[in-house]
Amino acid sequence: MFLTFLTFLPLVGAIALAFIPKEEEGAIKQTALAVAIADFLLSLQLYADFDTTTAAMQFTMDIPWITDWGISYHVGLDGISLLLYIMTTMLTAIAILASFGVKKHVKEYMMAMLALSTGMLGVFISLDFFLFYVFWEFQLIPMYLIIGVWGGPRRIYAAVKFFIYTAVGSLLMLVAIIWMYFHFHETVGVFTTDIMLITQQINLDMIEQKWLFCAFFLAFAIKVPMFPFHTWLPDAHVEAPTAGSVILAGVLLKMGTYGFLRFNLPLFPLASVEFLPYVCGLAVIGIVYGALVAMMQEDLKKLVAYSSVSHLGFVMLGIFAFNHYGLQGALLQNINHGITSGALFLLVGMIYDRRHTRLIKDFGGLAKVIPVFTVCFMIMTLSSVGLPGTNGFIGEFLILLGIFQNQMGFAIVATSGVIFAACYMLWMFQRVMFLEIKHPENEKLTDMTPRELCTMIPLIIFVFWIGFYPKPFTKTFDASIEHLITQVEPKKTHESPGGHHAAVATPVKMAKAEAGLHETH
Amino acid sequence: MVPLSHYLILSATLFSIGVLGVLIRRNAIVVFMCVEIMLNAVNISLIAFDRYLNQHDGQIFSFMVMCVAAAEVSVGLAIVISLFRNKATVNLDELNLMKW
Amino acid sequence: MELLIFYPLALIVVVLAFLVVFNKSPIGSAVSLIGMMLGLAGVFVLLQAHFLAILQVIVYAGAIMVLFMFVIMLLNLKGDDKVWKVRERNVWLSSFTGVLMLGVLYKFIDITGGAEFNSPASVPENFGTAERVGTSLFTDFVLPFEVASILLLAAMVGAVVLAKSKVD
Amino acid sequence: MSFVNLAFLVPLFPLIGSIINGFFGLKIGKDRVSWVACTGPVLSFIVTLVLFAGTLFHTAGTPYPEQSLFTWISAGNFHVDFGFQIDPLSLVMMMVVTGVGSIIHIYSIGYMHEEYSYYRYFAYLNLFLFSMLLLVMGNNFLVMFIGWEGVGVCSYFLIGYYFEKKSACDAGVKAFVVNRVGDFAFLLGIFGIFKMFGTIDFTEVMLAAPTTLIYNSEAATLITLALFVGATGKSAQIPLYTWLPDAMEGPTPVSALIHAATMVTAGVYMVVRCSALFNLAPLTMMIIALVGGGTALFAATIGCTQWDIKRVLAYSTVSQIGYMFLACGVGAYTAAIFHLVTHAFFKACLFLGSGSVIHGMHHEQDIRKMGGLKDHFPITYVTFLVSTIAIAGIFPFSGFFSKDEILYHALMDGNVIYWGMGISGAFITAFYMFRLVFLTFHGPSNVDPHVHPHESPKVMTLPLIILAFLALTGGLLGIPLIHGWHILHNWLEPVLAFDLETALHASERMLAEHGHHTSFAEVLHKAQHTSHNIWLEITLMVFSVGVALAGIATAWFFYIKRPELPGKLVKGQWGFNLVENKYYVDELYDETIVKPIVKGSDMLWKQADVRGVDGAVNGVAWVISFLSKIASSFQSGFVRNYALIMVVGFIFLMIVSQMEF
Repeated sequence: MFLTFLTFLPLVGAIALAFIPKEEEGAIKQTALAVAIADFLLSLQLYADFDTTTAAMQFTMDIPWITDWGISYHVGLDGISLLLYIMTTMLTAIAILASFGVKKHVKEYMMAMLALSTGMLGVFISLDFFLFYVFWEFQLIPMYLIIGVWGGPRRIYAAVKFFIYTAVGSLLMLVAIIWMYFHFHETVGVFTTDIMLITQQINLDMIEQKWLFCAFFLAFAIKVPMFPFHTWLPDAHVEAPTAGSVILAGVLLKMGTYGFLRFNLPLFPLASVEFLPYVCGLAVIGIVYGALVAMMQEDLKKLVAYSSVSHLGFVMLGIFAFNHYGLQGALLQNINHGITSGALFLLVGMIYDRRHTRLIKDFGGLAKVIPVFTVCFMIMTLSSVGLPGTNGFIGEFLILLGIFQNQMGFAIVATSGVIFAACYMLWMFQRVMFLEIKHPENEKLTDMTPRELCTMIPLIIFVFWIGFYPKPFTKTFDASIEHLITQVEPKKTHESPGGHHAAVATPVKMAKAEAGLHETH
Repeated sequence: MVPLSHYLILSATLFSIGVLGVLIRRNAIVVFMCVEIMLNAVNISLIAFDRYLNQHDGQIFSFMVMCVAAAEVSVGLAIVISLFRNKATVNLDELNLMKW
Repeated sequence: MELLIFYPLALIVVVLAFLVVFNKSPIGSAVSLIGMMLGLAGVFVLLQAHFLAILQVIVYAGAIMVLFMFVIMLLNLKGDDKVWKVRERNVWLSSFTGVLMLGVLYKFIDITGGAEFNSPASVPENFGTAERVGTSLFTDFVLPFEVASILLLAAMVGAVVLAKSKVD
Repeated sequence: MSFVNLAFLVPLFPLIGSIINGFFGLKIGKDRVSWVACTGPVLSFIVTLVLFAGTLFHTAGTPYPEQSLFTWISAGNFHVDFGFQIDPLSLVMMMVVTGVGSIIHIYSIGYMHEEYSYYRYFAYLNLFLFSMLLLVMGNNFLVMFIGWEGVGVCSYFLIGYYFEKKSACDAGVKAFVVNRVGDFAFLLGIFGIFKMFGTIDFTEVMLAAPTTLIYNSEAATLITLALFVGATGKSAQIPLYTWLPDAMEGPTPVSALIHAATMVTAGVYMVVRCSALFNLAPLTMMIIALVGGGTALFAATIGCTQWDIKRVLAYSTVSQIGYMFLACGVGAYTAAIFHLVTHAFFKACLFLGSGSVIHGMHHEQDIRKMGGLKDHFPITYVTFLVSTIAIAGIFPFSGFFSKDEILYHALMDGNVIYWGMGISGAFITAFYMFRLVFLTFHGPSNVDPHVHPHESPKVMTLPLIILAFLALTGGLLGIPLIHGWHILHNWLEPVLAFDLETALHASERMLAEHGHHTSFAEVLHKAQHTSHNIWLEITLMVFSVGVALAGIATAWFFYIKRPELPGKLVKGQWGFNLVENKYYVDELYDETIVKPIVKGSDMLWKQADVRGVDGAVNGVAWVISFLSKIASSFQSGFVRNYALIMVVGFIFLMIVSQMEF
């Protein structure tokens, strides 16, 4: 019950905002912020009484909704979606706080943000195909409005492109859901769209699994943006307002990876194993391609957008490593990317608000003028580059460790992505922050206002907290990862090479003979 | 006895002429006349079948066709008149308000 | 023997129909249409549908054609119809379609032209008379009759409204 | 075991110092900033001494104490805790880092005095010490990796300290990226180790090495090679050394601390720490020795042609580290550490000496504009001279002992080629170091008039004196010939002991399991028979001192007796131009790696992304709009067209209805 309340609180807030007259923008902003912060603080309660030992769904609630089709309002959280849920509420609060600078249609803006928040939260908690699809499409609309109305010059093109890209992807998914719905009825005999039930009882042979996997893959690959489907991301980011970019980068991209974890892996294990090399190949291309292209961008936001393509390439690699380290790294990298790229977009938004330009060549030598901003920007750049001691490193290390165990070739190419990440981030940082001031306008830049600072402080705390002590975050994943591996593992046709670390009692885990390394060559 | 096929051939010919007239002529009035020809052609075949199958449905049906024809002509000509009053032309090519 | 009557009649009807289509002045085509209508009435008589033949003469040749003549007079269309200068592409296309239509219809006809239709069924005495048509009209086809009346009413109202108000 | 709990204090003090300076630097004024900055390293040095004393009474045989603060990452069977390892090797490094670090901190109070963002410099310097200590004290590969990259970032900050200068920023980025290339290989090494051993804790890995890795197997070679490439990235060896000379853009104390004493030696420390792994991979050892010797010779030749005082010292650092890797390559790890320690002393002294010269000459670094500064910088001159003699390897000085030991082992354990490279490197080192001394301090003073050089203040000369003293007496740590007097060897023995015999037998057993029986008897035989005769060692010593003196003599002859000779001799020689332009290595890297990547990614973006993928997406949109344009043409507004379409449709239907499917 508490979970549903939490999910729909922002929507209620949005509706409440409707009653406030348009003129009192101050009141609108305060209430929106209050609702978002309340939602975040309450969601911490979820973390408090989350039981990390079981992989079963918690805080569940299951009411029959459309009975004659077997559709029920079934919601719940588990290790995979808990932290994503809390991160969504946090980023919404930060985004709303960061969007106090919005001038036109403030009321509609705040309502769109809150409605978007409910949409996103709904996606993470829904355990019913129908409900999932409703939320999946619902969260598109506010995002489309945010980009389309409050965006930059080419916002219409970007918003339409974003909307159609995602919608087309999800249509195929809908077809797959419906097919499964009827297939489930034939084989098991009962009409239901409950994800948990279907995951346990459905039995699909290899060909069916392959087709369904491809359908779901397309929908989530567009959302993740994996390599060939990523072109909507730079446009959407460049045109979206700051808060829109933060939410887009922080949460919307995670729905793709969440989808893989919730649907593709458990439902179609044989196909997942079968398509492993192709997906890893695409992910690795995404990493290197994203990094290389990011190097040459003139627009700051586009650069960060392409870096997101690269980071999420890592996450996909982690997911398809099929071992504990890879998956844990992927889940952690999900959170890290939300924090780091969210913060980077906030920072870019700040200098955009002051200079109304995002082109790197318009900046230079800001370090002397705005020192506090420089420190925050440097921390976030290093976190994005994956410096040990920051959150980026833990996620990337675990992912690369995981993928190295069974797909050595991909690991080597992916690790090279680390070098490119350093190149483009630091080169960008140098052109923006260091060197002498070329444009006179840069001298008069004001440093970060207290409001902007307190959007950044929680993110910086998280960067170092996850960097040095990730335990409280990773312990929520363990049970769900074990459960997920058992779902994918036993049905595997061939034993994954290299996975022979018998957890021997002796302190030294004896990996029998170096044949292991031979095999993977 | 005149075999049925003759009547049908006559009806088909008339119908084709009517269609031809509708497609070629650009004068609204003449187009209406051609439509009338088509309707009459239909009547022939209706009654021919009626006669050969010894039923009376065909005749009732052609009776109905006549009603429709009458209604159609009256409304059609009313339209043509109002169009003429408005645009002083009956030439169909100039009446392309419906262009997308 | 009836064939002797049927062939000239059919010929006249077809020629008049052609005249309607390819006549320069609307008046000419109107008159030839009237002739065609009367020809058709003859054909109906041949088919022993007497009531309908008369109806044809009264309704078609009489009422509708009078309406046509009236409208032509009203709009005093001289024969300025530029039918012959119509775009070449269009004429050839339309005539080709017309011929195509004819071919298709003849195809249909020889399908239905089977042997069983050659000898017409014997027809009771009062086949085409008003009394038989009237009885069937008011027994089996009452509903269509009423609907036809509503249709005519609607047409009348439509015509009056259209012709009255100035369409701007 | 109680003293180990103090271990976390050593890195903690510099961290606190850097945080205080970093956030409150401007507010608390320069003096307090310098106090806060210097107390950090000094306190760490004291705690290190306490730990050193504690380990002295360590009972042999028992494993060295480890302090683990908390479990850092745990995923499945991968457990990493954030812990420190206090054993002789890490203690030696800690003492060098904190000792030389504190001296350099004191020195930089004087050197950086008039800088505006004084606090930022000290914040980064303390942060550097913190990461270096993490690197040295970490008890598993991951904590070492934090220090490893932390040190890279701090060097990026410090090189780019004068961030107005484009050359400084470029040098910073270059340093970080090249280090990152090394870290890429280091990461792969760590993954390989975890794949083979299932753990990345030093003690566990080193203990399990002989019974897991098969001698000279592909796995062992690959892992150790990856680790070594990581080390070359950090310690600026042949392939990845180009960043070090450019790193001279940073302030001089930074060069002294980072690019002489501590950071660049991290690679050597890592190789020595994983000596158990490297001993099992003879192929990698050979590569290390070759790369080390090659770099020593290669960098030394470039050193002869440089005119910037700091660049000469930078190339000399690259060359000296080449010696250390040469030592590791032949298995003489103690010699490598010994040379590391002595090198830290005299190279730091040289850099600080050059710093005081530059400071005195108001940031003039080109030795062509110096000369005859002997009387202007009395203390700097003496200390500089002492260190130069030490680095040249003349008898009583520390350089002689450490370099000679490396040369001896290179000949005995390695082969003549290694020794040849080493000895010729020694000759060239002596030549260019004394060339530097003669050009700056002796000879005609071509200092331009309005610069009047003055001796640096006490706070700068005192560290110089201490370091010169250490350079002089450093040799006592490893007196050769007399058995048992090699203090460092006895101190490091428990850590570096490696029983080759059991390792070979274990490998044979493992290979037997896999069916192919090989015997490593001959490898064992070769390793054991090297006898240790005194006379050969003495002759080698005499010979190396002779070579050093010859180097000094040629330098004296070229730059004091006949100063015009060098200019005339090498005027048009293409060989000289080649060497002077640093063998065009930088340009080579630019052309073969940097430019293709830049051009490639630009092409990738413009063509593949904008035209390719985006093109496809917009293409689909265009096709649909094109089709709709055709469809809309039917809506021509002419009634006749509609009629025509209807009739055609009707005919089509009739035809279709007749077709028999």
